[in-house]
Amino acid sequence: MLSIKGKRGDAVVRTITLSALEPGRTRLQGEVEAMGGTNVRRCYQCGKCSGGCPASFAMEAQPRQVMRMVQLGDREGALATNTIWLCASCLACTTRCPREVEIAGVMEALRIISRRERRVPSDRNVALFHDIFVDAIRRRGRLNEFELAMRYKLASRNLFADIAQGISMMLRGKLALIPHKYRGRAQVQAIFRRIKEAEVKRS
Amino acid sequence: MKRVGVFLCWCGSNIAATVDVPALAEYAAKLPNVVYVEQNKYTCSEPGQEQIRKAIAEHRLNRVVVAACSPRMHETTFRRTLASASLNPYLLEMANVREHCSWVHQDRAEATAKARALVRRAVAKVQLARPLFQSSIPVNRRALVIGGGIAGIQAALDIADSGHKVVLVEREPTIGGRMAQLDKTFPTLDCSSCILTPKMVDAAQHENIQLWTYSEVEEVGGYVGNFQVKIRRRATSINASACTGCGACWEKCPAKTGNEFDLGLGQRKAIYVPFPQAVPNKPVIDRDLCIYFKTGRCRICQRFCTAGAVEFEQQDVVVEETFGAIVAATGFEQFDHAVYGEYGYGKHPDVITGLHLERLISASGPSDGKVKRPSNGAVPETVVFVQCVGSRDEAKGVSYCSRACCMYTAKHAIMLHEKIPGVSTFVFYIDVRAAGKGYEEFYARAQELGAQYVRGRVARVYQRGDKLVVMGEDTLLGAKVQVEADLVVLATAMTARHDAQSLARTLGISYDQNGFFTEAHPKLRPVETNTAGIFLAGACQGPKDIPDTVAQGTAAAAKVNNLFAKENLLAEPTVATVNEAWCSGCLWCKPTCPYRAIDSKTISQRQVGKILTRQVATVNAGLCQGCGACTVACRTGAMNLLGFSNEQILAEVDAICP
Amino acid sequence: MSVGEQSWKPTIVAFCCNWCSYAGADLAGTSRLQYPATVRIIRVPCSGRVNPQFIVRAFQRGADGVLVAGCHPGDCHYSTGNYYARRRFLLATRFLEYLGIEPGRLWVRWISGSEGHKFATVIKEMSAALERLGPNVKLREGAL
Amino acid sequence: MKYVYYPGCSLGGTAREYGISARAVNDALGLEFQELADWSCCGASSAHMTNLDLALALPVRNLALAEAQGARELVTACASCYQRLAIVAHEVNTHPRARERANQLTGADYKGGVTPRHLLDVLGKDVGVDRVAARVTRPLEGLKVACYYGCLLVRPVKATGFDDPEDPQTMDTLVKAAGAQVVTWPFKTECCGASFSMSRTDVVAGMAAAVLSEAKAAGADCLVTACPMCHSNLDMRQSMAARVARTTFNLPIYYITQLLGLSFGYMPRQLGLNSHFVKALPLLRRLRLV
Repeated sequence: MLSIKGKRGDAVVRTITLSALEPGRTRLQGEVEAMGGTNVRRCYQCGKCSGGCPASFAMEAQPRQVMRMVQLGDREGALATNTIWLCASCLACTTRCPREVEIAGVMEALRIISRRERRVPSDRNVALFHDIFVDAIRRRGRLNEFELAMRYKLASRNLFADIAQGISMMLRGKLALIPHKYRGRAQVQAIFRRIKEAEVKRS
Repeated sequence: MKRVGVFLCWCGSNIAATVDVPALAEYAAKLPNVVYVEQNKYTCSEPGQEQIRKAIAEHRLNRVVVAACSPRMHETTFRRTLASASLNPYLLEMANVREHCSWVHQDRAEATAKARALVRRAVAKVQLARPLFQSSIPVNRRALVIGGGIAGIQAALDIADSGHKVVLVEREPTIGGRMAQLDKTFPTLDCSSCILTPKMVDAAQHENIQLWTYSEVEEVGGYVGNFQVKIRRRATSINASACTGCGACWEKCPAKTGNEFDLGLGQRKAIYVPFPQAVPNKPVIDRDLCIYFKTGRCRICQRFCTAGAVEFEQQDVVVEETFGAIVAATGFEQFDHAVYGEYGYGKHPDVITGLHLERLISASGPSDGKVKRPSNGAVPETVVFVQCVGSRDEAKGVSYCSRACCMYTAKHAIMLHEKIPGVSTFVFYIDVRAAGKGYEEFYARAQELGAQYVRGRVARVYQRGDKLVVMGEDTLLGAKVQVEADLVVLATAMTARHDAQSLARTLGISYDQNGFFTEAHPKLRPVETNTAGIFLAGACQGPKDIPDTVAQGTAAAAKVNNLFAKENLLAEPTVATVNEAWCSGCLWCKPTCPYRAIDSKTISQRQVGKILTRQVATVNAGLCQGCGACTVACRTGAMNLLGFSNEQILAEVDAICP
Repeated sequence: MSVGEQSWKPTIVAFCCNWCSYAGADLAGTSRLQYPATVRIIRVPCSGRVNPQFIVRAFQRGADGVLVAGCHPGDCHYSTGNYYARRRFLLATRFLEYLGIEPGRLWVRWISGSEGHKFATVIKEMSAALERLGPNVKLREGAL
Repeated sequence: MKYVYYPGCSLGGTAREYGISARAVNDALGLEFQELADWSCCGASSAHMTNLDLALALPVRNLALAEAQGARELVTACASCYQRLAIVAHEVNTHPRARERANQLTGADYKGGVTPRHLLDVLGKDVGVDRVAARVTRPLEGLKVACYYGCLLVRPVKATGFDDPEDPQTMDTLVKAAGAQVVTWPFKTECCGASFSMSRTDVVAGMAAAVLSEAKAAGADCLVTACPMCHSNLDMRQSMAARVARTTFNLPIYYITQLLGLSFGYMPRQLGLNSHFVKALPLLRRLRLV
């Protein structure tokens, strides 16, 4: 009665020289903990997170395995899996973890580290979508879903997928065509500016 | 003339790595009255102790300071060393430079400076030490065992066999405890009742054992050798000597409820014996359920009792007894898995615990030994065992491992494969812990019989149609797996009794953060408590299986027998003492004493030729436990505590302040 | 160490009951929990043994803080000692205030034998609090 | 009862019918929602995927606006906005340093006194099931509903906490008050993958299929939700999910406010019931509820 759902991606089989990784509490762990506020060392690999993960069927590595990579300081491994991008942040794992590790928080931290290091995201579409989403907020202060959808489709060169849904949404009055214009916009843009300045200062 | 010897221990590198011991030695040599300083790799070792003895003789030392580990660890050791060198053992003072210094600080300079202060303190205190002598108190050679499970039964039998009287108190109507609920026992698959029931009968029939079931300890006073204990003997409503145990009463009784012994899987009446092999095999009336006690009408049981043994008018009786020693053997409770929403909050009837399965497998259980799904009575084809439910879960359960679950699950799997041909079993585990004689082999046998072990903690259990879906990760495959099961058995954690803390307070013993009673030393004094004369056996001290429980029961009995081997006990001499010349006789000290050790007496004094009589306080050294509360209540400073005198503590304060 | 030095660190005199808090400090040791080397422990059988006189003496001799640590209420090895202690130190704090000692210099804490962590935390917190308060000069002999 | 209300970006767009029906239900129950003036996007879905500062600052700007208006609570109907606001509020309300940082970034002076709340919580606790039941004029008899809370409403527990993370009940009691029958099913809080609705349709199809299959297996003939993300995902992607699962679902997805509105006697058009991908009306007609 054992059924394995889904298929794992083409995970690259590697031999990891553990002694070449950082000993003890690694730098990667430190970075992740600083962002996710959680102690990855505490994970004892029980797999409760992955057993209940609704997206794990599409992941190259189970969330538990990503925790292991962080524990070992395997930076390349952790940042290369599509797992960190396919985490939907539904927090089922975090809520159930018997060691109170914030697994979803770790995924979030790894995504941000990947961005900071300007790596090519292991799932380009997910990353692209978030970029465009955030840029759309920067432009208008509020999100125009129609604009988001169109820009995403242009950028992902996938203009014709979902075209039927798009049209029928418009017909149902669900895609507002007129972008919002209001005072908050300037303030939101100021927020983006301050964050940019802080980043420049940091680097 | 005070001649102080200072012995500095390196404790291998435990102290020496952080504290500069040679520099400390140089410093100690300059302290007042210090005539001899020596360093040792291990002062507590036999050569180390020999050095002390030698130095005492050669340098005519009359005070000794050992700077080493905690006095809680080795004060007794070094006191004995002094005694063997014919020096009064209370002329010793320890400086705790390990637990309180080298292990908790890293900076060598800071740690060494602190060690200097600690040695200075010890030297200052020891100057004012006086020789003290132990007094003796008589021992009442009668033991109280609280809890009639296998631990308590074993302890009671072993004490009784040595010729001492024992009272075995059990809260339930029968002795037998958890073990009586089990079907078979790992790793030999002995039938639990077959090995337990004879012991229960032995305990009941032993000439030295009084069995008080349906009874609870309410108050404990006194001290080792002389505990005064109040025990409530609840009204059973049955005249035990008249009752023949024929069973006519419980057959006719119209009031029913779920049988606690079968964890609600079967039923019992208001007048009942918990299970057929109960000891004593006499019923009790559950007054909360009994129709007569609720409405004043019924009395059917009384009508059918030919022996006339039913006595509705019985009352609880509180008796006060004296004991020389107490064994606590109150056992454990099962963790309530209703906290796990992901496992259905305890609402699915086919999600049961290991103990439920024991009752289902047991030939004397509610299903006559046939394993059936509680929901529909069908024989399960696929069974999933979930390990670590509550155990090893800091978020929703307890942090510790419950120790017995891996093995009883292997037992369950083996038994299911024997009972149900073609059954599939899956055991979801995090780690299999099979450290015990014959345990690993037993686990291998379960696998050989077909139990499929899946490494991963179960994430979810939910109902889909008639089946239970169990979801988890096979962490060895790195893949999410699911099983459609008929029955899910949870290995729930063993937890302390919900009221263990209140019993601990009654007994005056300590308990850990999980509510388990604390042993005096985790390795070297495993069945003693920090309260002299009170011992521990079984799962009230921490989760354990039957072999360990029985071993502890026997060990606790050995400790009691040890105590009872003496007619008198030597009492600690660090007790309160009164300076009669200063005492004004106000007796403010008296009410502060928790042991009623202080009284007043009249003394005669010759003053300016006249004889004057006046009242002063006096301390019973046998009763005094040396807490010192009276010393602070004393306004004239007449009350003092030997070994912790006002002068000594002030000297310590002076010595450690900058 | 004189007050002006940058490296000034407070001195804490801790009265720990033998059964709970002293054992808690031992557990901090066996667990290798690090805390500032500011504390020096005096072992007493019970927090009820601690005479306010001892505390005043410590402040006179230049201690910057005094900690009295005993078993949790209800857990006293001698059943009632820590209740006496609790009542007594409420009064003592007021008396010390009268003498000009900041109430923040006397801490009373309940630390059990299983709370090594708590012991370490209390010492860390107390050291930090005393560093903010600065050295005790009020009662110190010579300062009077 | 008066509340300051944060609409969020979806309720004027893809979740238009949620906005409309919520207004209708509020009117019927005497709830006054005053729109937070000058609100901006909370960054939900994406800000916390790209930049922690951004994830902090965007919600705080809105919390600060609410606080400046004297509000102690900020109500939203969107589960996604609710979760972002709740997480950030929990952080900045309890950690002064995070608050300081957020104020620096937003230029606001937020003091930490606003608690975000979800409409469902307001309906369940402040209004109460009894008052909802009293307003029902057309009980939804015969409708078998799987209440789908999704992952955003009840997690993380420390920030949300108005209902149970594994088996929440608020929506169930409201749906029962409206006269419908709720089914017991296990995937109340299982994620449907809405955040990948555009970027990874294959993943979304699998996740949505799991949720829809369990609802169907439990005997539901529709799902009800309080989340625009879940709604658009389960509604718009249902045909694709059905293809992946090699089955047909035909499970209309309603907003809780649509069902309540219907039971209060509103017309389908007033509740936007005509604008669903999976036709919402045939089932209701069959049961003679419209």
